Amino acid sequence: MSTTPEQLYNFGFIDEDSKREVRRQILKAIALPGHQVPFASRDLPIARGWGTGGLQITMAIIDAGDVLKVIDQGDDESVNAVNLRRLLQRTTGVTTTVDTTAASIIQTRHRIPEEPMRRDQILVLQVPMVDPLRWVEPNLERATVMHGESDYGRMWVYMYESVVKAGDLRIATQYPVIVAGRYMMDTTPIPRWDVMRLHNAEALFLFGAGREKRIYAVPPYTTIEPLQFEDFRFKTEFVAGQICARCGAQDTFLTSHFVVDPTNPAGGYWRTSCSDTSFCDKRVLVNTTNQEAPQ
Amino acid sequence: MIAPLLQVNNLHKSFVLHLIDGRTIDPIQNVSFTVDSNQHFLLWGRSGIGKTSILKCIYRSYLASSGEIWFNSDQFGSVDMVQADDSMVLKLRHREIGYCSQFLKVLPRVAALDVITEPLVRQGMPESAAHDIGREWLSQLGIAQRLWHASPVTFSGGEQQRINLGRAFIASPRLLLLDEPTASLDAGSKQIVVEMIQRAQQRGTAVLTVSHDLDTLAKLADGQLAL
Amino acid sequence: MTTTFQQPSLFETFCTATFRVLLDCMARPGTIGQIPEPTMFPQIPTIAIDDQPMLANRFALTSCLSLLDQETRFAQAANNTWIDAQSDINRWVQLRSNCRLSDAKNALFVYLWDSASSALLHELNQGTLTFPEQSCTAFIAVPEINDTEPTWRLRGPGIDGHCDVGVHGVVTDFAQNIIATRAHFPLGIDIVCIDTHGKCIALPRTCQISLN
Amino acid sequence: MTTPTWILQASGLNKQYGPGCPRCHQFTGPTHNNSQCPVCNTVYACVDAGFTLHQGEVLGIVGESGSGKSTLLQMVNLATAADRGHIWYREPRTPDAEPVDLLQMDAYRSRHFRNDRLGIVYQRPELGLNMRFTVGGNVAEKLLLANWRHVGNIRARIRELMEQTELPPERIDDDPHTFSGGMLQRVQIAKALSSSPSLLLLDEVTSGLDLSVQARVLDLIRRIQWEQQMTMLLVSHDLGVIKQLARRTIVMKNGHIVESGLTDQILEDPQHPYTQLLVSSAL
Amino acid sequence: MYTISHILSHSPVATVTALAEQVLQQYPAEAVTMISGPRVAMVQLRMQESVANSVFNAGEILVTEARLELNGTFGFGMIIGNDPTFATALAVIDAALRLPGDPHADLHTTINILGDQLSTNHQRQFAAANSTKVEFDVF
Amino acid sequence: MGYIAARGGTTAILNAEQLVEYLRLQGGSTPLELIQIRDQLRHAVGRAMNEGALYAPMLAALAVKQAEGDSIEASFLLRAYRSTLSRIMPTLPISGEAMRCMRRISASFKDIPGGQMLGPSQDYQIRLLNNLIASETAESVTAVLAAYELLVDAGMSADGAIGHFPKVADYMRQQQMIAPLPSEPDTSEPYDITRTAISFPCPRSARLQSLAQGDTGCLLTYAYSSVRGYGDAHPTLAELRFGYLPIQVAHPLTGEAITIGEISATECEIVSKAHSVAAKQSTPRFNLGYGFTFGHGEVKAISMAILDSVLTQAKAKGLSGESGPAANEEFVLLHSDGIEASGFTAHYKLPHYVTFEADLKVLDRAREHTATQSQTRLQEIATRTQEASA
Repeated sequence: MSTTPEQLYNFGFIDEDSKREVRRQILKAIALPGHQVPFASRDLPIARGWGTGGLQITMAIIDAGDVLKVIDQGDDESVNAVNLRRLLQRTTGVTTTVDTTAASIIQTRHRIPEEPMRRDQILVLQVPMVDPLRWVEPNLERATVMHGESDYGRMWVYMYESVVKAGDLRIATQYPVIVAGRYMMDTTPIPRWDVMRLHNAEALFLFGAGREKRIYAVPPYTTIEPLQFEDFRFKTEFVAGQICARCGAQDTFLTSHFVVDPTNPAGGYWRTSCSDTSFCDKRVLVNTTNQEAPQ
Repeated sequence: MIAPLLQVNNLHKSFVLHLIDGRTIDPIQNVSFTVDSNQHFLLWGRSGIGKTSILKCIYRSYLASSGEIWFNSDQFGSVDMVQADDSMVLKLRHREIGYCSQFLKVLPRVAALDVITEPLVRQGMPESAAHDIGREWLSQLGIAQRLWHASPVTFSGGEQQRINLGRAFIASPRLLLLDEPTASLDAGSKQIVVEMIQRAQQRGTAVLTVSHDLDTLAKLADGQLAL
Repeated sequence: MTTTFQQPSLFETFCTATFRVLLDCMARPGTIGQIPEPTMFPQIPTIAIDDQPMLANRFALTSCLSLLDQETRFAQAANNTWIDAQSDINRWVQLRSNCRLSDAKNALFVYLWDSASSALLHELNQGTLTFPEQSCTAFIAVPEINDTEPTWRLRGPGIDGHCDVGVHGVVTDFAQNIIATRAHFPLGIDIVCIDTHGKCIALPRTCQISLN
Repeated sequence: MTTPTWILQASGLNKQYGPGCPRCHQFTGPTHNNSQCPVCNTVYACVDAGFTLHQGEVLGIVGESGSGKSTLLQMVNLATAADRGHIWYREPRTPDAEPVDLLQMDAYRSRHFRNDRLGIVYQRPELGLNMRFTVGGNVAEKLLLANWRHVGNIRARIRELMEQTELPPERIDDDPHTFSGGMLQRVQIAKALSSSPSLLLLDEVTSGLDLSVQARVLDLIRRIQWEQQMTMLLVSHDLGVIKQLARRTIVMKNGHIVESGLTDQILEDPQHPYTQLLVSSAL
Repeated sequence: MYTISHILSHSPVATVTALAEQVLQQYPAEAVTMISGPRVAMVQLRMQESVANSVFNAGEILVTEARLELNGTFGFGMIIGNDPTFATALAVIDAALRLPGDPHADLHTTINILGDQLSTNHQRQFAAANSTKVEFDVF
Repeated sequence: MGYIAARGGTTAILNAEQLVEYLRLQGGSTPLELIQIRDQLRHAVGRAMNEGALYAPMLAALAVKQAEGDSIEASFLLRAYRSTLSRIMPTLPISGEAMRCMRRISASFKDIPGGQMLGPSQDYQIRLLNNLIASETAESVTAVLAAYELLVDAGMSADGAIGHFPKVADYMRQQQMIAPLPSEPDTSEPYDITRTAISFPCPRSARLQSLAQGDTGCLLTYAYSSVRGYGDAHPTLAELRFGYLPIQVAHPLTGEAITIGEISATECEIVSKAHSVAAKQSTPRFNLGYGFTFGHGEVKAISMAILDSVLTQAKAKGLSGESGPAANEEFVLLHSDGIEASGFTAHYKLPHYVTFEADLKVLDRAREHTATQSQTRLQEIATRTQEASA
């Protein structure tokens, strides 16, 4: 490559005024739990839809002393997680970690880490689509008014129809919830497994949607009620008896994958394992140590 | 001294026909009369002289142009039907003043029994009780039983008129306005009308009738005014 | 891996550190935070009230400053009176933040020099039902905040059950003036109180206050 | 016993579209036969309208299209914001409580008032119904908004409402497009009634229907009025409909109320030239 | 017909730099203080559209800006593109032409010559375009 | 080996980056110089600038080179770069009338004041691949440059004109064909979508800014849909001009206007025969739409002007959405940004293992439901048949 030196960027990439704007909107988002606060959303060197909202929040709050963890689908080594971590590290120099318990800021896509988050931690979630009402009202102008008036009847009809047509609530991810009894909020594409872990949690959750230009928040100790009926309750993906093939966990969110039989390329079988890989690794390590210990 | 049930003073009614260059016609000029409780009062004269208009002014289907129409209400005391507001008029129509035109104005698709009992039900009587009374009236009015559950729209003119009258009498208003009650009726039916007027008087209803059928009605009247 | 960023300036460092304190306090009403020392402004501005000089609470004024830029409208009040936009103190803030000076009704940020000025809170913009976030944030300087002699009990999102906090040396109506700013949620004013030592509590509009 | 039992009292309602100018009054209003000012293009949809509505009463609003009758209805429906005026409302369930001015409520409260206390039926079903939802879902909406949270109970209530409005309850999960025009009006009525509102607003509900279907829908409305003593505000250009349902009637023209009174008086002794024209043109 | 800034910003960077150096030769190095820049930044283009004469933001333009003081007089230079030398030279000339007593009046001679050249260039450029004009005979 | 977690993600993406560089240079051809791209790929550079909303020809040339000619990728690079620069100030407002035109045509009148000037236009070229361009040499380049002198001689006029023309729209306004300008100029601060998230309803300044940085293809599609049948546009080109626009800012000390150079730009006005907006006014008039773009982008400028006019009409009639998607302002503005649209579309390349797993669980449940239902139905039928036979 050429010998021209690389350009020096501002700490945290975006300029100070942009940070200030994001900060102001974060404070408003916290004061209005679950309400989508518009923000200008700068263009970043990462494509729209790849985490620019979460990134801008992280860039606006990060301090040189922070310890950062970035995950995608629960995985620290997924290519997107690697890429976002690389950008943040190059423009801030902060320490990074894969250990949930060691991080002060965790930026994530589609998962909340399995280990419970503490009050000194902030979880930044990347959000692709912000408004749960888009399923029943794609027009933003009208949807904004509906939120303002707490006019959620149509969304409830959607849930009712889901029961009528599918025999149950058939929303997989982005499950709609009511935050602190007022605003209806889209949980990012986290699985239903993670939804109730937002409820009365110790940590602060910040949600950023770069392309949709919205920020919202769930403060600690805030009620989260999933949309459900007395006779059709909200259910997680939990299936009794499924365990992680690596660490043996029975109480984590598992993803399934197909294992090809090495002796018979046409054969093979399905198995499940933890989607939170660093947590799984930790447990595998403990299991190994325990097995080795008696010898 | 007891105030009369109805006192009409210097009643005047004119119509402004805006669609015909604002031409004015004055069918009623300076009419005054009094009707007491239990009285049968007859207004008579040749047709086109404004007899019906007087009834309509009293019932407030027409707005009187000037004059007074004092009605001595049970509930509200003396009320001038010229000045009363719409809701007062509706309340009086509901309980105290009845009106029966010479044409049946009933809703289609409603059975004769329901037509005749509607005023009772409206006053709060349970439907079954009202129907008991209704059946009695229908047979007294000479309506064949097979017709009770059919809509009167299909009935003969005489049958319709009898139901119409029955409907007006059944609620026993304090004042009943009858517009040509015997017109187009056969002798038998006329007799039924006469009996109904008499029975109404016995129940305490004053009847104000407009008619040119003096043969049938003059002998019943205990007060009259010729126009 | 190469790092390619410039070290932040003193002011930028202050802004980020202050924001993290405000973030924590706003997310957990009743938590007492500590605003860092604003060393980049050695001169503390003063104003004259009835010919008596009044010293700004440097923690409160600068933490408000840390959120201002050319997109924000700002106003300040002392002794229950709005300070003229042309005054030196407003110029001082504007030069250091690039903010636009505004009347109370349109301000997005206000700095209140004393608790007596809390009587002006009702004049501030509470946002609209469709855009409740377009409401004012108020920074109020108070004499002392502690958790040893509680005066208020707080409830609401961010609080596990309830939380007690002491705000001292304020005018009698202070709590009532604040309570009145949250009668029509989601409309309302978000408030940060900072004492002379930089101790700070935040009272977002979701936070319900009752007197102990 | 003689207390006036009004539940709604509207006064001074105004709605204009446009800035207005000093010359507007020279050109607009019924005497000028014009709602729009030719100078500034301002449309006066409703000018100083007012009326009183009593418990259990049906009030008709008649006028040609563009006369402002639908605007007036939409102001009562709190869907169109009045520029000026008051709509005092007295809750019939708590007649001793102070009346409230509906126009002073914030959007949040007015949305919930609309859901809870008002029911509306439109001429075009797609205005009142969401054609993407099932018939049952449409009827369920107001219940859900009023925090009904038991699918079984909700469906039982929907079926009850469908029976009440003479709809086959077994078609609860069908799509609205499979319903005829008259049936869709019944679905709208079922939806409007689901919250047991204190006031039912009817906007040209039979205008798009065949005569025989019209008659049956009118019968249903009359039955509901009769059985539930439902208070109704009925907008129609059709004097026949007004005559069948309304005891009192308001006549509107060019945004103004030109005449109001007992329906039979309006029909038999119309005072205003426009009302006379209207009555004389009725079939 | 062109303003000075118009002529200079449209002239070759070498010529403008030479002019600035001609000024700087008359001062010791410490007479120039950079206030800010030269830095690459953006200006937002405000277009006035022709439907309602309203103004909208049409996009950013990359510029280089320099602010300095020459013998205590403020000078401002801004040029479209990434060209720190050009921006600095413009700032020097801006200050020089505003110095008390007008010590650099001689610059005007060169600037006028540059203006004439610019005018010729523009005329030639237009002439080429004008050769594509469609002629209509009016009957 | 069915291993689950992604491992070695870092190495993989670094190697992927290297492979991109290899593919670009694998043929061993001479690397392109930026100045070549800037001059010889004029339209690619212009498109990167206007969709990237940053006028910077050399940077745009770099972006085109780095993106290997992918126009969305190139404008994306400029957009991202924009976030690292501070904005000093706005320019002074400038109207297209100040343009030094190289091209200026009108489709509404033959003989517009100032005349029709085709300029550097490809419109009338016979679209045959030109082998001569494939084999350009130093001599052929010299010949082209020499031929330019002939053009200069042919077009030189004595009056010293440099290409300033009156606007055709002004001419139409004099003839009262289109609405007069408002008596008071609009002095309100224009909306800036880069500083405030756009929310609806939005002012026209937000619309124009949004369209000016919109994806050319997208604007073209929307505009085409509204003239082809899903709209009521019926446009006629009032004027299209391309040329150079001098840019001025206010001097920070004195406030006087300082020229900082010129940019190339395209400007367009469209008249629409749909004068229904004006129907309530005393005189029926045509409706006008405005388009502007950095560089030489005629299709985009025309599309933008058509959409501006369509959206103005739709708003005035309150018919948003009723005459095709292109009349729905929110729809058009929220979906016409190429960088946002491509980013989101490309994000489907990211892993969705978690969401897909959640979807699977719901699918399982739905299948169970259907199976149970059909079983119940079968049982019902069986029972009924039994009853019937019994």
